Amino acid sequence: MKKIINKPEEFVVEMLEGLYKAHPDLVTYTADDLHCLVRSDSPVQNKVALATGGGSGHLPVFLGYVGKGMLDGCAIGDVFQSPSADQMLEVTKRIHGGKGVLYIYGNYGGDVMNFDMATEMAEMEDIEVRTVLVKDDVASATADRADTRRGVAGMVFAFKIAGAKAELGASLDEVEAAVTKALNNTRTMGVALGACILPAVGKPGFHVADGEMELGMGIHGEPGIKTGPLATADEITSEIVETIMADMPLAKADKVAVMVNGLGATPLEELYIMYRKVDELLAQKGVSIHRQYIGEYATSLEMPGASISIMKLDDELEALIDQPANTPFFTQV
Amino acid sequence: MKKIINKPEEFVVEMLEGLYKAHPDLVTYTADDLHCLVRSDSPVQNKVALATGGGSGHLPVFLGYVGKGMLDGCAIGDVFQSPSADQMLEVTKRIHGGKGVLYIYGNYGGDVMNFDMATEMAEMEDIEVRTVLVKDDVASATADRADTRRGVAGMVFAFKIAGAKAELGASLDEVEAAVTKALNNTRTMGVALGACILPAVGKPGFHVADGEMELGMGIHGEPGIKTGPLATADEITSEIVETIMADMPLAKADKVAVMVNGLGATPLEELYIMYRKVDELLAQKGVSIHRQYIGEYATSLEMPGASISIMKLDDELEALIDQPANTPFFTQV
Amino acid sequence: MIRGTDISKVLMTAADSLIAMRDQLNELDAAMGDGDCGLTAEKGANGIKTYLAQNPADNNLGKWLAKAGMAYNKAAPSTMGALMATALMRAGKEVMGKAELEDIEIGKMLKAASIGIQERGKAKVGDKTIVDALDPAADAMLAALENGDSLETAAKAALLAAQKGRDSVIEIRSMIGRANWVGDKTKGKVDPGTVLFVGMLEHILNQPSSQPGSTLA
Amino acid sequence: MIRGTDISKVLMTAADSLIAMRDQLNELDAAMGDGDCGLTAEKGANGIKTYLAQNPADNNLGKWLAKAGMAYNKAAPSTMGALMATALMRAGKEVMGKAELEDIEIGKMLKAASIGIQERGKAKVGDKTIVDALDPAADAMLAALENGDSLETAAKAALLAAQKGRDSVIEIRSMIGRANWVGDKTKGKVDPGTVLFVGMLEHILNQPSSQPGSTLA
Ligand SMILES: Nc1ncnc2c1ncn2[C@@H]1O[C@H](COP(=O)(O)OP(=O)(O)O)[C@@H](O)[C@H]1O
Ligand SMILES: Nc1ncnc2c1ncn2[C@@H]1O[C@H](COP(=O)(O)OP(=O)(O)O)[C@@H](O)[C@H]1O
Ligand SMILES: [Mg+2]
Ligand SMILES: [Mg+2]
Ligand SMILES: [Mg+2]
Ligand SMILES: [Mg+2]
Repeated sequence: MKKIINKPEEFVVEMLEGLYKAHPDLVTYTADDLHCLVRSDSPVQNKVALATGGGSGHLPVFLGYVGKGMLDGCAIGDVFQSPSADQMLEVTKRIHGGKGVLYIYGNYGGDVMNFDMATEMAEMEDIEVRTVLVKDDVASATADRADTRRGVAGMVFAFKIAGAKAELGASLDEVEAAVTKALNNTRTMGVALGACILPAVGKPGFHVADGEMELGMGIHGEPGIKTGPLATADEITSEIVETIMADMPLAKADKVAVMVNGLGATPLEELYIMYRKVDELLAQKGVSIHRQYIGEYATSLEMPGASISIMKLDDELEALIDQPANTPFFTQV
Repeated sequence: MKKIINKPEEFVVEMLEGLYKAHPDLVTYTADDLHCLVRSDSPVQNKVALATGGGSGHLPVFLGYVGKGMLDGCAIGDVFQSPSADQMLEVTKRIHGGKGVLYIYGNYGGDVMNFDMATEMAEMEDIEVRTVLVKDDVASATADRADTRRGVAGMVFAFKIAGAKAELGASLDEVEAAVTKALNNTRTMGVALGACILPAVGKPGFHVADGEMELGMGIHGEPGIKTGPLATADEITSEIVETIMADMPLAKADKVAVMVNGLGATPLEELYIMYRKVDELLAQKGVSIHRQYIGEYATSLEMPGASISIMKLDDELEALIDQPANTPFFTQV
Repeated sequence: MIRGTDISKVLMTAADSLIAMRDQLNELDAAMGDGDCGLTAEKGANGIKTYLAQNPADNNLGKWLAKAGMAYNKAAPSTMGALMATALMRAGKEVMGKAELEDIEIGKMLKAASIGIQERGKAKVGDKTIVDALDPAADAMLAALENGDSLETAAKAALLAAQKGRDSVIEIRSMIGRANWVGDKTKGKVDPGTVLFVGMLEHILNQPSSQPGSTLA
Repeated sequence: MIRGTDISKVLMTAADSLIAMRDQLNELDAAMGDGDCGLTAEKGANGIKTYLAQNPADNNLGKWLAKAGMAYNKAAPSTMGALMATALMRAGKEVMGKAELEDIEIGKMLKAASIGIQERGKAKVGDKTIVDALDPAADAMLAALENGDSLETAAKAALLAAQKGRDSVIEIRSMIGRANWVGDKTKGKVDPGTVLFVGMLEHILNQPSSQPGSTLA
């Protein structure tokens, strides 16, 4: 196991201790529980509060996007495990600034059920809570079952859009509408070239044979749509972009935001090689890239692989994606 | 080979094509050679121009730090290979804004010789050139031979300090003095848990056995000071910090900047676990961390491992490290 | 009359059975999910055991059960943890304020738990989840108790229904949760949630463990 | 009198020998450096071959050689590329403006190349680099030519000196470059740069390849 850790069962807590020591000006925790992370200046009064949550092992997702212009709080689970409803409730109570709370998180059973429980409990405390589920992974279900798709890197677009909208003073309805539109316009697909190692397990929980790749594999190793010999960067990129565009047609003069996201072990150099091809493919269609994010935005520990997300922009989304943001892991000026 | 590439021999050129497509507002190239990267707005008149250069495979090092508040240009070599003197000269000519050019780069034979040749050629064109070599890796030579040490992640501190000083209008002498002081105050040491794969070779050029670690290994696989069974995060961090402090004593009330840098495959979570211990060790000594950088700042493709850099601050360095900067890979507000 | 100490004992036994099934559940989950079903079951079981040890059943069994559910969720918040918590909270709601229970109330609690799990997880019978074992078991138990059967007879009817339910979904495709993403490849595979529920019942009733598929023609 | 076509032929042969030694040099470099010495030698050799093919020697041998050096550096800019470029530029400087050369000038060129490499790389004799083969070779050649020996005799003296130089540093520790970081473990290992130079000379003179260490008592 090639890991720099102490006790596996302390992995998440020690990571969080390091995080709070590093960024005390930006984030803190509530309810005496390190897993309940909130903006240091929370509650921000008269702003719709935004919360997310999910398992650890995906940095900067989820907690890395808590900060000005993005989210207000995050409930943090064990590696690849949902946090508890209790923890979500504590975050919700602490960040509520009087204009309601919006939950934005990935469509995973455990997370959904816990957030639903938290919602019921928050409502008993007279906090209005809404939910927008991220379901951007086109590889996880066919279009007719799109509602069961997983949430992956596209959630960062959702955080960005919601954060900007809330920061501008919008109501809960308006923020919910903007992020819903953003997600309707967002598709992601990934490729894994290998597995990752859960600290508590010490060995990979799934396998991608050497020289093979798994197109569409999920960020916890959920099976993809195609296993086969490792293709070239151009072939992989083309297949991903085509799959996305078959699900969400793009037309001449459309504007998009693009994210080429590394899953953990894939060098930045390779992400730029992929981006080069994305740019070429979209240019061929007359689609222009208004803004691009290339780097590690949503990872799976040390998984080798990458994902590509495309968000179609209208005027509102374009203005929102351009707003500044400042979190421990995401700074846009 | 778990790599998302096309032809290995196109690796660097395609990476650069992606880069120029992604960041046209920030960077461009000169002399019709993609390997000669400069700020889009270069030459910046009446500012000391800062150049670096070195082999590819270390993103964001080197080229990622070209931008406002950091560097003006970078000559880019093949993977782990120096760029040519010619390319360095072209960058130098393009960025020179009338106040001289400072070369800041790592102490590797090929780079030094090529930069020296470039210096001779630049002087023939009446451009004043100075050089500051980065030699921050304490593990690469004992104190009595400190002059032969390698340059590793500490160079990012040098770029930051030099960039801020130049941006504030300092002279070539003043910038050279500031960055020289910064480097005298900077030490780095790393640990590798495995190798990386050169695209052209397709397999690791060196080995770290599974379950082993190599303390002090260089970013191209240069041997370290100790091979042994993989220790815990706390043990590794303690050994690195102690080695650094033996070479550069820190006293109560000293202020430092700290960088915990991932070499490629090590998850961000693990870097925070290390940072937690750095903070604890320095706090025990009464040393305070003024600013910290945790993430991937200087990598070796997909090498698993990390390095810790410490820069001792005085008032000038503290003010300079806090200045804003904005490059494709480094944004500080 | 059933007392809190009886229920506590049953819950202890149930928790022990989850811990005993850890590896089996992990293995089944690895084939069609993320391989952690046994791990989270064990965590939850330990959570509830700690709760039971520290909190003897009090005079309000409903509240005590709801709190047991929250303890399970805190210890193992993932899918099964949320479902178990909901089940215990809904079962508790059925008997809120009571210190002693009639047999029939056990049947009602089981059915309430099943409905709670279906509402929480949005899985219907036939989606290939724990619901496919739990819901027929609850119905069988309630019917038997309404029929005047003893608690033990009713429980055995419940077990038989649970085993049949588990086996009835082996050949179909999972429609929900992680297994849904595995898609058609789940056909012919046993759902870990159904095994968990059947195994728990078998252990509580001191019955031999049955093989998944054993009730099929 | 030596003409440009003669020099071009020698350089071609030298380049071919670098290509032939690729794997051997990589292997030696892997033991005490980064294992790319053969790769960069091959790249540089191909660069210079292309240059020679496209640029027949002209009447200014000095400038033509300097440009050959730049071609080598562009094709393989790392350590050895910078050293080779410097060597060719310094050798060229010796004969700037000339179209034909005397024998003695070959000796002077080799010594100028050696001094150039030492200035560029800041390595002295004894630091365990190519200098340890090149510098004694240059001295031996120059002495023989000054003594009136034929070019061939002088070149053979140079080769012997180069072989001895290569072998004399096997047991010592590398003091410069990547090998310096390997430290004491370089003791007993052969420096790839010395092998490169000796092998090149052997190939040019059509001599059998010698084993590193073969001149040692
Ligand atoms: N939405 C749901 N409703 C009811 N049961 C479900 C649901 N999703 C999954 N399950 C049950 O949970 C089991 C998996 O549990 P576990 O491995 O703990 O969850 P996770 O999917 O979070 O890893 C499945 O075998 C199935 O029986
Ligand atoms: N500073 C120097 N001066 C002279 N020769 C050197 C110097 N550094 C290295 N060398 C020679 O270069 C050889 C290594 O060449 P090469 O592998 O191409 O360089 P790199 O170190 O850039 O990988 C060494 O064997 C040594 O003979
Ligand atoms: Mg799970
Ligand atoms: Mg599971
Ligand atoms: Mg090299
Ligand atoms: Mg080498």
